[in-house]
Amino acid sequence: MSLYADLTLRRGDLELRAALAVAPGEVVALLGPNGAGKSTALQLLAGILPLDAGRVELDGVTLDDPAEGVHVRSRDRRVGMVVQDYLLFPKMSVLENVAFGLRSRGVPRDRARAEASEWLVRMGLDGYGRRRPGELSGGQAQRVALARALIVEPRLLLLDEPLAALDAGTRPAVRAELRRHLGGYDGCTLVVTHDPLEAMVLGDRVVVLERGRVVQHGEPAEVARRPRTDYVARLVGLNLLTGTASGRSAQLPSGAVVALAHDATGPVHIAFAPVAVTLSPRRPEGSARNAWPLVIADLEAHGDLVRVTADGAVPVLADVTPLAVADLGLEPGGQVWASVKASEISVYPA
Amino acid sequence: MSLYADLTLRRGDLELRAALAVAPGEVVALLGPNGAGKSTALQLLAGILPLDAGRVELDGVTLDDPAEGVHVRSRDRRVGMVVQDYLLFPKMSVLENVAFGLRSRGVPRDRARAEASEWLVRMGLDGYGRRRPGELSGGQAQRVALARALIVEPRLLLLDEPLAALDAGTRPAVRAELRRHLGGYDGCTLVVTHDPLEAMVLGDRVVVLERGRVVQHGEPAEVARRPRTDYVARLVGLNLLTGTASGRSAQLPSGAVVALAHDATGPVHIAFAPVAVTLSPRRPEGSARNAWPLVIADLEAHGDLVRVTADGAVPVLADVTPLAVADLGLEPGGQVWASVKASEISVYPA
Amino acid sequence: GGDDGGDDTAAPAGTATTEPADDAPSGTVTVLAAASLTESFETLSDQLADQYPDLEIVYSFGPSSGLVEQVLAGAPADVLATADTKTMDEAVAGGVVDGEPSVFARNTLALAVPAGNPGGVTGLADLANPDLRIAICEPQVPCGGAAQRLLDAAGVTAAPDTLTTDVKEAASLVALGEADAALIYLTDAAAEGDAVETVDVPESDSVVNDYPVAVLTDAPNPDGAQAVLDAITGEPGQSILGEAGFLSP
Amino acid sequence: MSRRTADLRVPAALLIPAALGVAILVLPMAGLIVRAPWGDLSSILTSDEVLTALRLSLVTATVATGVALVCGVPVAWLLARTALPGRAVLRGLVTVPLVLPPVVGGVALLMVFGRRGLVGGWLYDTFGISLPFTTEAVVLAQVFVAMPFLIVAVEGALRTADRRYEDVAATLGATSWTTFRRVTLPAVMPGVLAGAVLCWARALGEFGATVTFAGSFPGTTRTLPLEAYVAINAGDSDVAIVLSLLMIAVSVTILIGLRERWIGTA
Amino acid sequence: MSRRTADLRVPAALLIPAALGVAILVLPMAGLIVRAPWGDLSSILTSDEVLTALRLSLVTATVATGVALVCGVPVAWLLARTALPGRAVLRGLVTVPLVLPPVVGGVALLMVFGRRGLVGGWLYDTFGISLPFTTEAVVLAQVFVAMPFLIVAVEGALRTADRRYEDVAATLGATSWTTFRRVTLPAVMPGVLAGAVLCWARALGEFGATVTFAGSFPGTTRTLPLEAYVAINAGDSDVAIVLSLLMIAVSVTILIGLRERWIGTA
Ligand SMILES: Nc1ncnc2c1ncn2[C@@H]1O[C@H](COP(=O)(O)OP(=O)(O)OP(=O)(O)O)[C@@H](O)[C@H]1O
Ligand SMILES: Nc1ncnc2c1ncn2[C@@H]1O[C@H](COP(=O)(O)OP(=O)(O)OP(=O)(O)O)[C@@H](O)[C@H]1O
Ligand code: MOO
Ligand SMILES: [Mg+2]
Ligand SMILES: [Mg+2]
Repeated sequence: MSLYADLTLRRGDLELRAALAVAPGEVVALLGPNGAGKSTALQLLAGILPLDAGRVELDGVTLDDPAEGVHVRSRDRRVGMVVQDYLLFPKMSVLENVAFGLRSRGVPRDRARAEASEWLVRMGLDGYGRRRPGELSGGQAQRVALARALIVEPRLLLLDEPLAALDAGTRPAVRAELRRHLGGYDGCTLVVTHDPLEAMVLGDRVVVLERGRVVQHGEPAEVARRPRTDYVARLVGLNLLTGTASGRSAQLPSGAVVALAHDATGPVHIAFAPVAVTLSPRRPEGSARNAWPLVIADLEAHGDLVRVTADGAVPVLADVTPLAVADLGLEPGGQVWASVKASEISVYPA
Repeated sequence: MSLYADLTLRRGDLELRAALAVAPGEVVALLGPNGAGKSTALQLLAGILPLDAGRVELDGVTLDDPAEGVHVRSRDRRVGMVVQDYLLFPKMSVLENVAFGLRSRGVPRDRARAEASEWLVRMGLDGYGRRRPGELSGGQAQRVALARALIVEPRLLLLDEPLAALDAGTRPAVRAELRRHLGGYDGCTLVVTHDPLEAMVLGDRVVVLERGRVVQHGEPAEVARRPRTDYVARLVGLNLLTGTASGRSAQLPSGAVVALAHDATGPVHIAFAPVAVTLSPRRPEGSARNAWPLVIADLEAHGDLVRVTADGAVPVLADVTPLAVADLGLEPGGQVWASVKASEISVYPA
Repeated sequence: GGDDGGDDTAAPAGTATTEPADDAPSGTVTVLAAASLTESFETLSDQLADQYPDLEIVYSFGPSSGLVEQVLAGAPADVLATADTKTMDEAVAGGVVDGEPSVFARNTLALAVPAGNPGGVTGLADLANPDLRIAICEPQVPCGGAAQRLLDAAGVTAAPDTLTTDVKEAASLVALGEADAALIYLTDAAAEGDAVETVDVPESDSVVNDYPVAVLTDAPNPDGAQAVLDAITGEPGQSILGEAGFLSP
Repeated sequence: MSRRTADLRVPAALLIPAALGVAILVLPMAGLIVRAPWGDLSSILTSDEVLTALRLSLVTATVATGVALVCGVPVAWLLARTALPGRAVLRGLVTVPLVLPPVVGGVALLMVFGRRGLVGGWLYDTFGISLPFTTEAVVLAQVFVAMPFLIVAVEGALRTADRRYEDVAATLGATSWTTFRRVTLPAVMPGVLAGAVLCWARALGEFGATVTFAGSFPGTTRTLPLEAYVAINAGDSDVAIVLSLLMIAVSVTILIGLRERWIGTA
Repeated sequence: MSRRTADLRVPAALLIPAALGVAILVLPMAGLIVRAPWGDLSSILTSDEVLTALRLSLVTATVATGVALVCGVPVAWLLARTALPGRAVLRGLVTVPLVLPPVVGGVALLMVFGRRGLVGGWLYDTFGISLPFTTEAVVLAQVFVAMPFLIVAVEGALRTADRRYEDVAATLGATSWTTFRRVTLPAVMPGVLAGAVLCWARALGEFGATVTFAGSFPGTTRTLPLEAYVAINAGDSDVAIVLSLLMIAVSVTILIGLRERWIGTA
């Protein structure tokens, strides 16, 4: 493990207590709702904020250890940071921006500029050196910010919502480009985002932070398939229930019982996709062993389907066709039965 | 038609020239990229900015007509406005915020407050009257802002990105609620957004603004199915080509020819979904009559599929399974043939 | 009574606060006086307090020429006492003086040095020494005019470092030790006490300033003004001024 | 504020001139403290003249601040919110007293409000009112000198306040007066308070314009700064020092009270 | 700025007091203009005394502004960027001269830098240097009075500047001095310029501290405001008016030059 960090900090209403580890060449996506402490964690790693307690170690070198009185200053850490709005120095040219890190480390002006020029070429920005940051597009600015961070050969690259400032149109292209650049980088990378797609696309691994704690981590697909919190479930568009399993069924706190396809014991998460839910006007008589009476709370267009929000002992989201809405006469306040085949349900320990 | 507006304004680098019409009870979604002039259009309708030329008419009353020297002031128009961050007056209580419009129109304090209380009840905010705006959640703040705008019985409701300030988690719920409230409102409503889903969910009709001009308008599904500009196509996730049709084929500016399922003549748009594209290592021999050799520019995870960006005479986006990626050995820079069945292609006049 | 000026904006400083008795003057009398009269006049009002219990004397001291400017601009004062006749003549010419001004005192200059005479000043000739810090009054104010005449009489071209707008400024510079020497009135040198010593200047008797005093045309309290003027020109004024080092007129 | 900066080391290239700057500004006050006659302090502070001057200073500075609030806030609003032609010139003009020598200001006041002045002459001839050398003149001089501080602070606050709240109020039918009173003013209140405090402190310290326009009469126009000046010239440096310290104490207390609500951030 | 407000009607409740406020501030200047001896203008303006005073004023104000820039910008940085204990007190102290009567400031300067002062005594005994009555004393008095204007403007600019640029510079290995010089300073340059202009204008108008601490001698210490004061006391009101107008002209030109870059917005 090349970055190992155990971060403890109390700031305002935030109580951060999170451990992070990133291997060389690995990209970890840090996902979480507003105010979870993502940016704070990055500021701690960059040395901009001091830790209350814990430890930060990069490539075997201790950067922070309040107990031992160790605090390596930002400028002596080998970290690079790129933030949402890139923060290119507005009064410097693009070339000067990229050369800034080398100049700050005492590299002579000409050599720093030559090296910065090379980086601009590498980033596909040949000829942009003389522009001011204000004259760049979002994607170009991002590449300049990356070049500025990477030129000092950081061992740890910190990206704080690097795409949030871009509009929906240019975002996919810039995201693809960022992924390409990160692919060629052999240091540790942490990308903060609250966009699940971004986390999936950019991250080799995902860490989910909520209210200062790591609530879930793992491979992107794994996290998407087996959400452990309502926040993650909402993000990936799954129904998530929590209950206590025993054999082929699980009991929810509301008392409702969910039939399972496989044996399970103890506290479990139960997840299923909205498309796996079938709605019917009466108790279904088919093979679906899970059927619950519910009240429709809301209907909303969702791509080609209609997403139905229904409340009851087992609140569910269901995606059905507009035809089904008309056939069943679904409307808010109406009664409906929802059924899910046990085989469509994924169960995993809570 | 209850709102009729022909807006002409030059402001900074924006040249706005757009006509809008909204029927009573109708919700029109104004969609467009950053800087298209959406907020400007709303400010013109609200009377906050004066028109350079054109006309605004609401329920048969002329609100603006620079040629005739007519300009009804904001406060004398019957418009309500709700913006992205709601702008609830921070030093007033929720009740005072809602009562503000009535008080401004000279309604006695007690009656204004009583009516405001009723509105709070109607909005499901009974008991929240004494709170300060800072103590509300996003959804609650939105409802207060709506109540504040609706209490003065506006004939025209202007919503400027009413959901943009909410995080991904709470957004769907607040959106659903907004739709419900708009359903019961019989004035004209304009909702600005640059989120396509929002436009589809909230709008009875969609108007797309780009660089100050209306580039497309129609029913949400129609706009989604038949995009007329790259911006709209990207938004709804379709491939969009423009060419000149003659009989069952169309020629693109690049010289490439696209086979069509039906006869067409003259300038046309050609749209097809990324899932309709099949990739193969060699020229396909099947029934697909459209096959083009391309170079892969990018691969990106896209839900359960992988989105392939390929360049050539006919640049396309294709969605394929991860299995296909492995089988075909797709990688950036590699050569590939893309094919689309003519029946999957939708053609409509440009 | 400190008048708040709110009830009679034309003459706030001179408003009578009690009904005048048949003979004794009462109310407030505002006196504009040359800075060099500060100590003497304050002693005078202390002594008059017994004689006229209902009379309050309020002073505004400053450079004579500045005081005349104030009167011309409408300052609501009763009595004007300047440090030379030239400045008083301007007031007369401006038509603000009631009757003929009368000279009530005369003053001579002294060469003042800080205690211990750190500059080693021995006579007027030292005022030409550019290495010494020297303060002299502005030529337009009475003490400056007097200083100029004295220097001319002695044939000395002074090298002053600062020209003060009134004599008290020069005196306090010497008292603070910031000036090595200054030409100020003998009375001011005496008033500074131990902080200031004087160096004998034989020529000093040749230059004498006459101090005129007059009641003002617009005096809000003419009776009080006349009483104060009488006290200045007669007793106890003359003995107080004499003690302070002024010469009789 | 609550942000903690990890890297607290200050570069010498900044620290040395900063120390020099602080020394120039703070040493003179230290000098006064060292030289102060601590033994006689209370007797000087409770002497009649000082108490009279203190009372006069407090009253006039407070009235002047009131006038400045009533007149200055609307001026700031005019500068920040309307599209007056010649607004830049007006801004320049109303802030001239910030940089004008107060003595010159006093002369200018005499020219206009003096008994022979443009406005004062008319007042005198018509109503027999003469402003100079009255307590009202002290207030006027203080308003002239101190109101620009308030205007600058309030205009700054108005410029940083979010105008969209005012647009919303307009769509809700509010007149511009209602909008000002119920929306704008509450939003810029911190700036108004900061400006009022500065204005008050500046009025309290006003000397040059007062002495020229209002003269120096005990009880009527001789405020604390004038009393201090008299004491200096009378060679009463003890009294002068005590009075100076009194004014510094009041000013520092007030400026520190302003804390982060300072003009700069307003 | 380029925003056009549709509703330009100004409520009378604001307009009337605003007009009164503008009148109080602007009329005195108008009075000077009306009373000015336009016929003798050029002869007065080109007289030796006036030219000497003008030259001295321009030189000292410019040097004082230079000193204030070198010392004041670091002080502002210290106040805005470091977590100094007692920062609020320091801010209060360094801004006291804004509200302190300048005459009192002059006395305080004498107490410290005078020949018998705390620092001045040592300077005199050791090096034979005596500050009062020299042109250097004029500069020192001007720095004392005018530097706080610069500090306030620059601190305001620093507080509104985005500190994250500095964080980025730190992660790139820049020392705090490099960060200050290459990132912070260019970002707050408009604020620094605005502050310098204000400081210059205030130094140009400085009177009280100068006359008390530096005295008044033609060519050495008698700046334009002192010349004006002498003219007032000598009853030379024509000269006084011309000098006042000269100072107002310079100040207004400069303040209008500041335009929208005014302290309030910095
Ligand atoms: N300077 C500060 N002082 C006190 N509290 C702060 C400060 N900065 C942030 N916080 C608190 O820390 C919490 C976490 O902030 P942080 O910026 O790390 O969140 P985040 O996860 O990056 O959120 P977002 O997605 O909105 O960027 C917030 O709730 C905020 O209240
Ligand atoms: N006050 C102004 N002065 C000059 N130009 C302006 C002003 N406000 C906006 N503009 C210009 O008008 C254009 C349209 O702005 P507008 O706010 O209407 O866009 P929008 O469609 O609402 O964009 P967004 O999605 O970012 O909110 C922008 O490109 C901007 O440059
Ligand atoms: O009028 Mo004076 O007493 O010479 O300064
Ligand atoms: Mg963040
Ligand atoms: Mg907008």
